[in-house]
Amino acid sequence: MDELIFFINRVLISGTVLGSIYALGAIGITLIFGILRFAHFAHGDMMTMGAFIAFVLATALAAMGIILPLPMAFVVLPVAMVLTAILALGIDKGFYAPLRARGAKPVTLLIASIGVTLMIQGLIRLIFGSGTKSIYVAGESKDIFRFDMSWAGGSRPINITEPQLIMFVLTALIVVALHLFLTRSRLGKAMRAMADNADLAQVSGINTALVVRVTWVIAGSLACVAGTMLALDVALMPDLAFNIVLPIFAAAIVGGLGHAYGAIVGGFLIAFAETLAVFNWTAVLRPLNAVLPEGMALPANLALVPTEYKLTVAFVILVITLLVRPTGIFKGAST
Amino acid sequence: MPLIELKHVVGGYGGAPILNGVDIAIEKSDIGVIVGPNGAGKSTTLKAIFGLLKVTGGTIEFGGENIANSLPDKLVPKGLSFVPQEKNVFTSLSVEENLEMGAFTRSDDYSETMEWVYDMFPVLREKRRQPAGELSGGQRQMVAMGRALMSRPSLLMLDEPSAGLSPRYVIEIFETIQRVNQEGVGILMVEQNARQALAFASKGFVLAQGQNRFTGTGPELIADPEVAKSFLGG
Amino acid sequence: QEVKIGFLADVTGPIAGFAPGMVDAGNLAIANVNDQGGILDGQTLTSVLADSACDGGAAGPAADRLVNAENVTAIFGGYCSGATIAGANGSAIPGNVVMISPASTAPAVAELDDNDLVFRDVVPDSIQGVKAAELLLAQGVTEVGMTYVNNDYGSGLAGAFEEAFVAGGGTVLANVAHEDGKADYRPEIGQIEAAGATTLVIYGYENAGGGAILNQAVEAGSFDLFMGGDGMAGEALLASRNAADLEGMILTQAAPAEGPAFDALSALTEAAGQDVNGTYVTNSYDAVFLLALAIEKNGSAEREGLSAALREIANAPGETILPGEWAKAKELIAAGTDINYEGASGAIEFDDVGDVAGAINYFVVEGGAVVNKGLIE
Amino acid sequence: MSSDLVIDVCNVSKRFGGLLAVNDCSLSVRRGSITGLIGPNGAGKSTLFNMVAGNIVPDSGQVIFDGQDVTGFKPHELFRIGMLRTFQIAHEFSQMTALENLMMVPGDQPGEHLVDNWLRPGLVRSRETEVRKKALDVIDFLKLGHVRDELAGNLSGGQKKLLELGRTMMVDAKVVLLDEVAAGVNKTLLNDLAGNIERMNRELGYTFFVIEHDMDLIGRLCDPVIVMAQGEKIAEGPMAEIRANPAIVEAYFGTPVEAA
Amino acid sequence: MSAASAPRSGWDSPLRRGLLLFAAMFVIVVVVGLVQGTASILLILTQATGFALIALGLNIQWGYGGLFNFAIMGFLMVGGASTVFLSYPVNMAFWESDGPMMLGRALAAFIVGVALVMLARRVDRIGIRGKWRAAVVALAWFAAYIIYRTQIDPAAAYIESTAGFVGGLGLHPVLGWLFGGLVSAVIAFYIGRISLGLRTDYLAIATIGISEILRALIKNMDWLTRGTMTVSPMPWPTPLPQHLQAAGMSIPDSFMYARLMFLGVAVLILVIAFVLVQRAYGGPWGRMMRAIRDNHISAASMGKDVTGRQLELFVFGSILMGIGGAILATFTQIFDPSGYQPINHTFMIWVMVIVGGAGNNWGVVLGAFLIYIVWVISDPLAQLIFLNLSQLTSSIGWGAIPEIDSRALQMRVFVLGVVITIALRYAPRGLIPEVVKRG
Ligand SMILES: Nc1ncnc2c1ncn2[C@@H]1O[C@H](COP(=O)(O)OP(=O)(O)OP(=O)(O)O)[C@@H](O)[C@H]1O
Ligand SMILES: Nc1ncnc2c1ncn2[C@@H]1O[C@H](COP(=O)(O)OP(=O)(O)OP(=O)(O)O)[C@@H](O)[C@H]1O
Ligand SMILES: [Mg+2]
Ligand SMILES: [Mg+2]
Repeated sequence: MDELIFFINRVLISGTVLGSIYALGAIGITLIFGILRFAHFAHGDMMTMGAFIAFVLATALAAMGIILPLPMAFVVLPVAMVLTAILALGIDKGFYAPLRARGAKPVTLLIASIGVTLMIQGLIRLIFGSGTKSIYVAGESKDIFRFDMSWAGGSRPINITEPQLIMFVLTALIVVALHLFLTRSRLGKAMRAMADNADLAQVSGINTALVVRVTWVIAGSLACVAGTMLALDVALMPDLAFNIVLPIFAAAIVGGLGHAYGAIVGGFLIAFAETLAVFNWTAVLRPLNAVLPEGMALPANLALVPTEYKLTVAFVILVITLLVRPTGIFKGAST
Repeated sequence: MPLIELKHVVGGYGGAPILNGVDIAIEKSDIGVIVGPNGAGKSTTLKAIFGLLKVTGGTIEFGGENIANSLPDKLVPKGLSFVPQEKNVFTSLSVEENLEMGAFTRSDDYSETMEWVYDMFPVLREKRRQPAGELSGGQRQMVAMGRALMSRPSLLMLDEPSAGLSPRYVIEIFETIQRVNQEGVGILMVEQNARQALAFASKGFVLAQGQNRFTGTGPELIADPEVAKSFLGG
Repeated sequence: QEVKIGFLADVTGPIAGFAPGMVDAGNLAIANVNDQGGILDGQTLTSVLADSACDGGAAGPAADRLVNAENVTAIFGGYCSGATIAGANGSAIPGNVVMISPASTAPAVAELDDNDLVFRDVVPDSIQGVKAAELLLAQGVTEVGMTYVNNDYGSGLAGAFEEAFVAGGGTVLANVAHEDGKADYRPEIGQIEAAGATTLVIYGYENAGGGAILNQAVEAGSFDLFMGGDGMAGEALLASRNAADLEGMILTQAAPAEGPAFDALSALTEAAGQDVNGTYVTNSYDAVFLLALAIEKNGSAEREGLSAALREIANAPGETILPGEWAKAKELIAAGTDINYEGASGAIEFDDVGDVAGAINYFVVEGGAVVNKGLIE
Repeated sequence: MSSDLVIDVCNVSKRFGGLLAVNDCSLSVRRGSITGLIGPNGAGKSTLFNMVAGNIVPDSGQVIFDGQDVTGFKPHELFRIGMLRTFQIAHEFSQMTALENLMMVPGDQPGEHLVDNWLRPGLVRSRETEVRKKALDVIDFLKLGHVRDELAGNLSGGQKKLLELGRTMMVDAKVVLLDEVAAGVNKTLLNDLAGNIERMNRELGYTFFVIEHDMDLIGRLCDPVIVMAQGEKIAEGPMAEIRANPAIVEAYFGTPVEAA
Repeated sequence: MSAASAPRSGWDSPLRRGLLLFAAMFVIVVVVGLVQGTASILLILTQATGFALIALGLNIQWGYGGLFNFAIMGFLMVGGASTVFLSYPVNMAFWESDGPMMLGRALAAFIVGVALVMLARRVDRIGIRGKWRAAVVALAWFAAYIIYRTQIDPAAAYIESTAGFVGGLGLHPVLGWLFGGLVSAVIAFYIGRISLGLRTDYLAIATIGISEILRALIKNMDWLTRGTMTVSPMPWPTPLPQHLQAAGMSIPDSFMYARLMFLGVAVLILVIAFVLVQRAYGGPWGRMMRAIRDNHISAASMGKDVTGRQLELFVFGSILMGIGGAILATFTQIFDPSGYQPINHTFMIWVMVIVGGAGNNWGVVLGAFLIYIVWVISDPLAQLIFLNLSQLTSSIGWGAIPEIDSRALQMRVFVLGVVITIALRYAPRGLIPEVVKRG
């Protein structure tokens, strides 16, 4: 039983947490790619920016003496999302829109987004310094729920933290909401239409500028959610999401660029693959030691890949996916 | 007063002008056809009307108002619609969603219009749930036209609607265009299948090097030996 | 008139998280010098900062600016070993400039062909790891899981620890490298858990991967004892964590971290609003103070002779000088008395290759505070 | 008499997802002929061309070119043994000028090898002059002189088609596959083109394999004409014979066409 | 006809624009030289030359071929590691130990593994096809991986504990550079074989992934590269300042002449590469490459071997990257795998190429020098600006900016970002854009 609990703690829960973060980030990347046709490299830093905005708001609320049962950063999330979305719109207007207007190639936009990455990182470090912070303000602490499993014969509990629970629920809600928006609402359909054929969308009288704005609003606010959740789960630092932007891209591509659902599937796929690749199978197979003959005991570490190479797992999957099914799991948008 | 009137339109893509004074006038009951050699500026004329390139001279009046250099999302609600020559359907959207996109600028209930379009193209009703990318060339052309009609335009512009279609579809498409026209929609189209198109055109315009060469009814132009020789292939 | 000390600091890049604290500590030493009468005959000591970005390629131009453009007398830095070595080879050694690194723990630094110009006042990894292993064994812990940050600091410490621990009869059940800056370390922790370890040794940085691992290990709830190196020690350890979760955690750090020298610096940092327990803060202060003393001793802002002067003021015998005691030191030097600087990071006696030996202290988290338990015997 | 057949397609099939685009289709093209290929939209004509020209590998069946089994050959390998094609949707090099679009076609240019550019510049230059002269001739013939230095991406739809055709004139190919060159080309110019195709066929011995919806053009140029529908060949013969077949007329022409 | 063929003048004339920009850059170099001293500017120029070579490599791949190579960092590391292997002094401790033999066994295991995979791929000959064949191949890969690891793991552990690492061969550094190019070429060949079939943006992400994999390998193969322990000092091809000093030269002069000599060698290599690249690009080879970049389907039908040619480009460009990486590592005298970051070693190169003008070799060289110099002087510049800003804030009573030094340096990153976005905004096709060949 302990082996099962271990598996749940180490694979199911860990994988879901990481998958939710990847998925939320990848949705934004995939939408921007589908509609604006470029790989938005600054997305990771948009996530970080969102987390810092939530941090500032939470600190401000806490300073006013407001105490709530939920983490403050989560409570202020709606406002933080709005602010991040506004900043995302500003970034587009300031840096990407002029390039698009001049018919720049996608790679030029990609490089511009690297410029934006550097600017955001510089500014965040400038304002907040480069150290790690806790997003739990005013003496809040992370609640850890330990589900006792002794009734099932387990000696260890199943562990889950409050932000993780919030994150699962939030991710599920967002996925459903996004699905409904894209398939039911007129604007959502217009987004898909524009992703399909921007010129024709314009000719049809679709307000393409509006669609672009909506895209940034969605991408920006989801980035804020992802960043804040990540900060709640781990810690708040200036390179919070920059370090995971590559796996997020991998998730978006594995899912099929331009596909919102693909991004979600890709996110979970990459997350679980990473988790499983470095998972030590001895932990669940240890009962076998009882049946195995003497001298053939399982080695202490039966992981497929040493942890130093964990990051590469996402990329190996990516490369294999690209070779076997180049358009991703869902058929990706074509350029 | 004509439905649309181009007076000496000059325009281009940023360099030297491609259009050097084009005059076109269409009534609501008209089917206007523009013909001319390759590179004459026919497609450019349609794009100029639809605000897709910069008009630097002349006027484009639609319903008495100068619409030169307005963008499509302003023009569509005014009653203009455009079917480009290629890539004219949203391939990943279903037929019905394609039609909805045509009605994007409308805020009223458009289900009646959709019925009207389905009545005009019954095949589309059968395939309403299918992605448009899976349709044959002719069916796609119908989707494209249906999408353009969803905004209930008073003027429908088509760029080479028959190009690449097999003879049977060419006939069908031309019949459809006439039918749409009878429903009270003015038509302005560019065609290289000139003889067939001019045969039912109430207005014909021959363009060369960005200028009008000949203007008349369709049958008049076909009958003109000079037009026939230089532009209709003898 | 000014005497310049170059700060070759990895302010951007992978260790941007704690480099600023080190720069500040260095600047505090400079402020102390200037507040107490300045250097040489009333000149001001100033710092010139250059960013080496924790990268040999970036350290080259940065060090060169200090050596050739700013004409500094000596260099404090670099922090990352790669930056230190590149700066030393490219500019400092050929330019005859003394460098003291407060943080480069890689063995390669000792191997530099440096004309006795490159020093460090940080205890090499080997000693701390060995002492930590002995401490655990003495407490009856014989099985541990371990994770280290995958750089020269972490792998050096972990290697020394493992060797000593195994030699003393212990078992390292799992030894897992981690990269800084990742979002999630649960797989790494899982590997260690799976090996059956209930004691977790973390050789990383509190404000980077090491801290995140500690948090997630606490969440996992399967360890009953934690141990960390100097990278984990510091006020911040408890600032953002629930002390009850860490009850009993052991931290090792180069001695003294107590005693008069440490207290002297504590008072100074407190007054300046800095954290004496920050990563390499004591080493940084000491390094700059040492350079100032050496310049004073050398009697001019020249580079020539500085390394010999440095050995004289740092190594015994001599009258003891503590952090901040500039005026006193100045007087003694003027009087021709030999002095011996005792740093907050240790006694600081440079050996042949310019390294310091050091004793190791340990600390335990007890009742919500970090309690100093003194030297590891 | 296989040596008489320059293209021999045996039982090829191609499936796209659920759709059988080409279904066990066999047909052949005689050396020196201008063979027409007609059929309703979506009949699988372009797909068949793609398989012959190596752009798509057939799921099953074989393509024989000039007596050699070329199934699975890459397009550039087929080009080298004398097969040339045009695309239904013009595939110009949009960021290169019209002239460059033509100059890049000939395959035997020493300058296309890295080392020759470095070591034998003289040879490269002299060949380059020849290629350029030829390209200018073709441009003049197609009446594209005024857009010679324009980026091909900025040409009008018809001009791109002409450029597509022009590329086939840059080299001496055994077989030229034309996929709807006439669509969008002005009829007057088309007459000249047709004349030229006839001339190349007669005087230079080119074989043409032509997909076309313009019945006047097919009627003027092609013999025999092959009819495809739903991925299969359903008829072959001279145009007059095809026109007399009521089933084809119903399916393809819709209404009887007036005599050309 | 459009403006494209209208006569060009002033800012629009590529030639005049290029000359102006190069003149401006010359002025910047002189000013930096005056402010920071000759020795410093020589050092900056030498490193910039290395980067220019790398940027030229990327220009071949992206500017000519439209290939999104984001594995530049990987090739720089490969170049650096290769030159370590060839030119670092011989490590006798390794050669006298069992290490070579154990490595030999690992090599044998590797070959066995390769053979196993090759055999597995042929099982269709004995009637195992489709999914089953794929399964057998996957199994063979797995077995090969296990076999190799059973040999390499102990060998690595042994070497690391006895000799540290394998050391070098002690050959001349220039040979090391060429070897860096060669190894890069081989690796590029295989990367290209695997991934060049991918569509553009996919290729970008795949190559980012591959470079991360390369980095993880080089950083963790301590037995070969010393991993995080770094290798130094790397020998120079020309005398070091110390050598000149030993011969009696003054310290400032020794810096200047030593760097001048190194710069000379580096510039020579850059010039050779530039001439070769420029000549090829101007000829039919370049035209063919542009055609492939533009529309590869059409190019294939016009007889161009698209995959072969793209592989050629990829390898050619990667050679320059490998050599450039080797030169940089040699110049800084240290090979430090931890120092390689995608931002500094991949994206910065892209910035150089895009800002300079993809497809234009002059533009790319200009971009490399410009961006590198901006990057270097952004350090003191940011501090200067901040110091003044801080004085301003304290003079108006807001107090000085806290942690000013280190915060100012964060602005370096910001400054680079600003330069990129501004340059792109006002010259989206680069400072000296690709010239369309007319006439
Ligand atoms: N790449 C593809 N993927 C999926 N379906 C395809 C693809 N290419 C063609 N098809 C389908 O295969 C069928 C045959 O297409 P093909 O282009 O060969 O027709 P065609 O005879 O050339 O028609 P047209 O005269 O309209 O050009 C069509 O139904 C088309 O939608
Ligand atoms: N985007 C563009 N930029 C610059 N010039 C263009 C552009 N599009 C078209 N042109 C030029 O404008 C001229 C007219 O083009 P247009 O597309 O209007 O011709 P057309 O009459 O529709 O011809 P066709 O029958 O061949 O389609 C051509 O010479 C073409 O080269
Ligand atoms: Mg046109
Ligand atoms: Mg076709």
